[in-house]
Amino acid sequence: MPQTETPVVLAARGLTRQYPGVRALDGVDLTLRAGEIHALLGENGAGKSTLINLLTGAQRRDGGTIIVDGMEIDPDGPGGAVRAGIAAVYQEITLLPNLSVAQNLYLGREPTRWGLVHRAAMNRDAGALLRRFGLAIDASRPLSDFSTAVQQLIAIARAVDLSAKVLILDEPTASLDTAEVQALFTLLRTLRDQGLAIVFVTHFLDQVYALTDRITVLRNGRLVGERRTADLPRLELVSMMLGKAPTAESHLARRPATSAGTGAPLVRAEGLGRRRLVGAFDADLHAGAVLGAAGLLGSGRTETALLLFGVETADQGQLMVDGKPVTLRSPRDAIRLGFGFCPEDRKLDGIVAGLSIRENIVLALQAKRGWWRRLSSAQQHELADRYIKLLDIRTPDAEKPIQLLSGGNQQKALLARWLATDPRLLILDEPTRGIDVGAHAEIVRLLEDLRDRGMALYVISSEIEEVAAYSDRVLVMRDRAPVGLLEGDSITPAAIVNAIAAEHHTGGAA
Amino acid sequence: MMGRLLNTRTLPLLATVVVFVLIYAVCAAQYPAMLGLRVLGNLLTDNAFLGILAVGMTVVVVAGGIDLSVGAVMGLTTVALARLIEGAGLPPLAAFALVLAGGALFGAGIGAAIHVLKAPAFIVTLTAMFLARGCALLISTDSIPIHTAGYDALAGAGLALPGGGRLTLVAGIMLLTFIGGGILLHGTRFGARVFALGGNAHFAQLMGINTRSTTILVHAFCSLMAALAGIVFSLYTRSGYALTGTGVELDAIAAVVIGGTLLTGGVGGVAGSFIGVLIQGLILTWITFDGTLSSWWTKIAIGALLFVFIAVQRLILLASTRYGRSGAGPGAPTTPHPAASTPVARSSAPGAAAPSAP
Amino acid sequence: MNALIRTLAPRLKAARPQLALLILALLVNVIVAPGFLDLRMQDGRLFGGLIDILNRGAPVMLLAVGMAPVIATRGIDLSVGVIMAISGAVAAAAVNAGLAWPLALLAALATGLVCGLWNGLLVAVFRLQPIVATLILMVAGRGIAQLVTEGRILTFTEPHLIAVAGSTVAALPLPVVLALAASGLTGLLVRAAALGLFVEAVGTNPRSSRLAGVHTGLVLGTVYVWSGLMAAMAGLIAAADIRGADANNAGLWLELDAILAVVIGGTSLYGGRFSIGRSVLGALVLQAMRTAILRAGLPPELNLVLMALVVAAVLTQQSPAFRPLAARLAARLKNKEARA
Amino acid sequence: DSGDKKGLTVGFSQIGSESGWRAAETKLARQGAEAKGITLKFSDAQQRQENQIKAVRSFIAQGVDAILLAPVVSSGWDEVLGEAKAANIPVILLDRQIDTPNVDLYLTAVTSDTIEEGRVAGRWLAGKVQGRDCRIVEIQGTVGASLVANRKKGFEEAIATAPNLHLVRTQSGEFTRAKGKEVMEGFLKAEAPGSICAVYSHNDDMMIGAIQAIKEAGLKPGTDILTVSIDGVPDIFKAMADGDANATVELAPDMAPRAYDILLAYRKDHAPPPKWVQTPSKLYEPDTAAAEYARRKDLY
Ligand SMILES: Nc1ncnc2c1ncn2[C@@H]1O[C@H](COP(=O)(O)OP(=O)(O)OP(=O)(O)O)[C@@H](O)[C@H]1O
Ligand SMILES: Nc1ncnc2c1ncn2[C@@H]1O[C@H](COP(=O)(O)OP(=O)(O)OP(=O)(O)O)[C@@H](O)[C@H]1O
Ligand SMILES: [Mg+2]
Ligand SMILES: [Mg+2]
Repeated sequence: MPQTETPVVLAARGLTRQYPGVRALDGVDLTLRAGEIHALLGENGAGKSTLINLLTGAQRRDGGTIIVDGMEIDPDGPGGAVRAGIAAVYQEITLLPNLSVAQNLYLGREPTRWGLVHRAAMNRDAGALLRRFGLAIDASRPLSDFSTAVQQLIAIARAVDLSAKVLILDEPTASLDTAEVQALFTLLRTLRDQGLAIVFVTHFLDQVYALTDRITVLRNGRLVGERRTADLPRLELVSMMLGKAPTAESHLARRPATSAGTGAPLVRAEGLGRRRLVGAFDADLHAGAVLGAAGLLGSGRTETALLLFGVETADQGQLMVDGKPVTLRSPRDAIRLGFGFCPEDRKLDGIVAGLSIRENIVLALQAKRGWWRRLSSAQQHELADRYIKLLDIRTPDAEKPIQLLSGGNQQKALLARWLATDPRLLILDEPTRGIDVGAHAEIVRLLEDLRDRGMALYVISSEIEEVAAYSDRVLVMRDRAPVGLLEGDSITPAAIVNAIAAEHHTGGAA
Repeated sequence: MMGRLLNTRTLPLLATVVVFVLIYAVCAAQYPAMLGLRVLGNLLTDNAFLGILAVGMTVVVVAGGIDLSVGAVMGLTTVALARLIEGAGLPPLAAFALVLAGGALFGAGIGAAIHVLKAPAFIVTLTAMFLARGCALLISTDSIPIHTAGYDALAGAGLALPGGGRLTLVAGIMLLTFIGGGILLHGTRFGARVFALGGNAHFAQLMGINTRSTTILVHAFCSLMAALAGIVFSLYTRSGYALTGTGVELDAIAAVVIGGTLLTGGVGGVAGSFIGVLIQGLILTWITFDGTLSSWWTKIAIGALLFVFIAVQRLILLASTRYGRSGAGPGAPTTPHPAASTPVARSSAPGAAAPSAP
Repeated sequence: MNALIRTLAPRLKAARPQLALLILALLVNVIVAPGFLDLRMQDGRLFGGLIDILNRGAPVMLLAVGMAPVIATRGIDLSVGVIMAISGAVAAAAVNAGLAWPLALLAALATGLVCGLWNGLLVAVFRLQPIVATLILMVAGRGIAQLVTEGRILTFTEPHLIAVAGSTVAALPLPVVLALAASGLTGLLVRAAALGLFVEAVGTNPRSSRLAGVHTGLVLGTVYVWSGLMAAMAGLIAAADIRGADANNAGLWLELDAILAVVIGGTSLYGGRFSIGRSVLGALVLQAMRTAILRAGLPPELNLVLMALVVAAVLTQQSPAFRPLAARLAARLKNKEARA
Repeated sequence: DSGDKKGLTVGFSQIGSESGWRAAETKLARQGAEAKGITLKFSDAQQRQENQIKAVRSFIAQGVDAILLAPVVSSGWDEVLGEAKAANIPVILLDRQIDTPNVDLYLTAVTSDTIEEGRVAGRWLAGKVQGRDCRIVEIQGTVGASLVANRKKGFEEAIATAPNLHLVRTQSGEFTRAKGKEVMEGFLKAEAPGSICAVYSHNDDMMIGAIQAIKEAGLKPGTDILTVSIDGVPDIFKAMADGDANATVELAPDMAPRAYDILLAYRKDHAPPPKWVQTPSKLYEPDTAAAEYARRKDLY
């Protein structure tokens, strides 16, 4: 950690951005010094992403100045920012799925030979660049062939390669697993030592303390303060973010259901599977109990959810609901049985951007009721308002288009969509991804509450401590096949990690 | 090897080629005269203007747009040329330069309007179609023959093929345009920008692409091609007529789509469009060779054959994508699957990937 | 009554741009043909320029009513023009073959339904891109219509069929009443039932909608069938209007008018939000401008250029870029005035 | 070449099927071919010159014995007709002339005189109104279509001789009934009530639409407003018989049968026919309308 103050690379003063009905950013300052990793923290909707968008010129600012190396800049778009030495990885992956990995990495600055793009050189360079991130992939393949995690790494690689002075990462670790996070950190430290200024947004406080040198905290679009990480105790940081002292009790104390898992299961999967998608797995889902799913990225957890919800049709095994065999051919079949599913990709599979929060919340319920039994406007408003309040969705009103909410609040609205259908089984894929500390605890409490009210829950999460905390059973997946089932007191983070790592040769040679 | 050949990008193209060859074989079996180089030469010459339009259209469609004005711009070009050469006495080459520049400018205007007004390309280019056609009619409502000696020489130029066929200058221009278009789209930085724009304009912008200049250039290129098609058409008919190319934009779009380029943008290429043009020409040739179809059955047959092509193509694609989950067909709405099922080599060993409890 | 005002007021407010355009277009008409606004009652039917626009605009109004939901699902229906031709031809052929008129009308509507079903099948089940799917019918359909009429104009004298365009209800020409009733019915179907929400959801994010339990295929199919039905009705009106089925020209290029009307009505071609009422207004705007051009007494060579300029002006007025620009211009003008 | 009439193959490149008149021309071409034992290869160009060129080229490739061409535009045929000539295939133009410096490219043209059609209509009107002042409105065909300029020109020539005839308004009805009706509605609204004395329409279909518009405006077509149009389709004879229309100038649709005769004669004695075989542009009035209607209604 640098002892003396290094020179200021970027100084933003009084940045302001007004959206209709929301002042997303209100006179915020940010100072970045050479060779530091600077954490930008705040609750969902605090304005972190907005600040980043203003720095890169992805959005117009309504006020304020940005000074880079003593010169005021006015980026007219991300292209201008890159020329000024600023590169960013945005919160949602903003790469182009139709291009190859290499094309994504070198878009706009492809190596050329005789005026034409030199593909071979580009692919070679791309391969070399990606190897620094621990990715040994064929860079000439289309980006869409790769998982979210890999895409996230590619986006980071691109930004790192582009950034001359400032590198901005908006929740880069949200979809990475621990090993990948470690690799990324090592790289970021190297870059810092080379003098780069790095902005790092995350909701994982552990990562803040493991990596960053300095912290800027935002709340409700205003600057709360800037501190050195070393001088700021965790509790104080959290209260800066929340604007009040956090409740003492940690939300991650293990609190499984008291009488869970006894009696006949609501839903039972017996050897359910689909060729080339996921190997046969068993799962019992009991009313009032949580089944957790753990595993590395790409271990096939999402696929189990797809089969349970009828998004993909199983070609082996049997699904039993209430003891009766059923076949799910589409999500509608599953919904009819009282299932609900919050998918992991909010933007692509979750929200219906362009429609209001209200419409997004009532969509599943209305679809369940059919075309003719329309929920009246009054009913819709009542529902929306109830869940906005219940889940503390931060929005001026229910009529705001959902895509204008911050990521965490979108997640809550999706949860509301399913709660409104009053499901018997709720499947949640990464429900806490990209959610701030406060909301994280709220969501976990909410899940426990739902469970206690007798709902069956199937929760897929990459946060092992979290899974360990509230699950009554944990299904461990690896290489698209189940490798273990933990029950009762045997559920501890360490046990889950062991199950994931142990005897990797048995996990199936998929 | 097979896997590399049959990836999601080459597959639609391959399916198109297969369908083309199949249908050609069926035609030739029925009418052996269709096999000769003469018919093949005619196919190239008669569809030269459509091919050139299809090159421009491919670029626009790959960029996520559409251009309904190309037929009208082509018509406008032919009349303008006739007026410039016959009326103003300009040498043909000077007139060509003038209309090409005019075409590019017109397209740049379309692109600028799309960008500035944030209006859909469909509507802006529809307006441009009215405008171009209207201007052409204002220049002349009659068809104007061009009899300048040099023009006849240009129009008549060509290589004799064995069997009475000819590879004409206009066919040559079309082939060169396809090659040039292919290089532009698949080999240059500009081409990469076009694909980026079509993939997702907003993301492209966030990645530092100047969407304004790209939109303008793309439409300038398309209208430039329309003007070139106009030149070719005027060489082909040695005349200028305001209503030339009515409805041709739909043929060009159909050719592009049959060729596997997605109207949603970001996926495609000119090679497929070339086959698409040939397929359309083949349909018409077959119908004339048959010669028994009434006016109405002609239309029904064209529609039905279009359907058969697309259906067969989709079946081929469906059959082959059974062995891999990804891949949208031609004419299929894109619903990219985020998690395709290709296994990926990771450099970190599985043991090392095991997370240590934080 | 109050409830009516409460539901109508926000809609009227949302339709301000379209209303402004319509008023402008009507003004042009008044300038071109003084006495345009005169209304007179004769034999229990209203006559006047406004009625003409409603009457002539009825087919495109109907097409726009069908097209708006299609476009809202991120689709497009290029075949409505030929569906008009086919249904008109079927009706004419049916009465000329001696079929009772109600059966002929039903046959025509059923034709539209079948055409819509075909389109819906290609889009929803076969998963073709809507432009291509409907292009197939657009190409082949005119041939089908001509097959029915053998390329002639099938003139008919069946009074009930003629009455579809020639009779009067509540002092208004029947086409106007039909178009308004169809828009009302569609509006009701879309807003009072849940179809509107589903259409908009499918149009913005089909994947999320499917995961939320929306039957996306059924929604897609329905909008194309509805569009076909509306087109069939428009086709009946067009045929009745000239007392003959003109398979060659009925509905020619009207699909473009319908699309334009929907776009003027503020529906994005990229799917999502749509409004039946504003699409109908869009159709009227188009018809009013067309009428003005036809009646201006300018040489017909100018028609296309005028149309282009008018649409360009409309697009500019509707563009989001225009509002701040207009505001800035106004401010600058004011500044200049102040300085002078 | 073989002189036998049996087994003669003729290619016919038709413009399209945009009107009833053209459907009749096609129908007569087919009937005539059948009657004379000719194999007819028919190709519909859907209003596109390039399709016609393609068709002619395909005909050449198939080695037909002769080609009938109804050209959609007047210019642009030199190249492809040159190819036909090189292949020794005679070409007969139907219905429209072409613009070429080299008339050897085709055998003959069987067409009417489209300027004359306009003149006949104009002369009839001048005679009908005598010295009375008459404000005329014109419904013209599709802007840019090759007939339009000529039919307009001929008509204007004819009425120029009569100072009492004024052409006050002209608008395009695009050759269709529906547009003809809409345009006439506009004329009736835009002109002072009762001030229009006659309508001239470039085809009968538009006139039939216009007649309906006149009726719906509460006027009596044929009496309050005189009508004259061109083509001679059955429905206009019916209208004349009903007293709703005054005159039509016939454009005979039997061009192809005439061409067959010329062709067969030419193949027999190799004497080149005249370059232009003009079909008559006969004017019909209500007196013969009922009979003419009966004669024609199955022809179309
Ligand atoms: N385009 C927009 N239009 C209107 N409001 C917006 C827009 N973008 C963001 N907002 C609002 O601005 C506020 C700040 O959002 P921002 O995305 O910056 O939050 P964040 O701190 O990044 O949150 P998260 O941690 O959830 O990503 C939120 O209230 C959000 O609803
Ligand atoms: N580390 C990786 N590198 C490359 N590709 C991967 C990696 N991990 C997973 N994939 C691919 O990504 C896709 C997505 O994985 P999948 O959604 O099945 O996993 P998951 O267990 O649900 O993971 P997640 O934690 O992302 O929800 C799979 O097709 C897999 O092949
Ligand atoms: Mg954010
Ligand atoms: Mg997953």
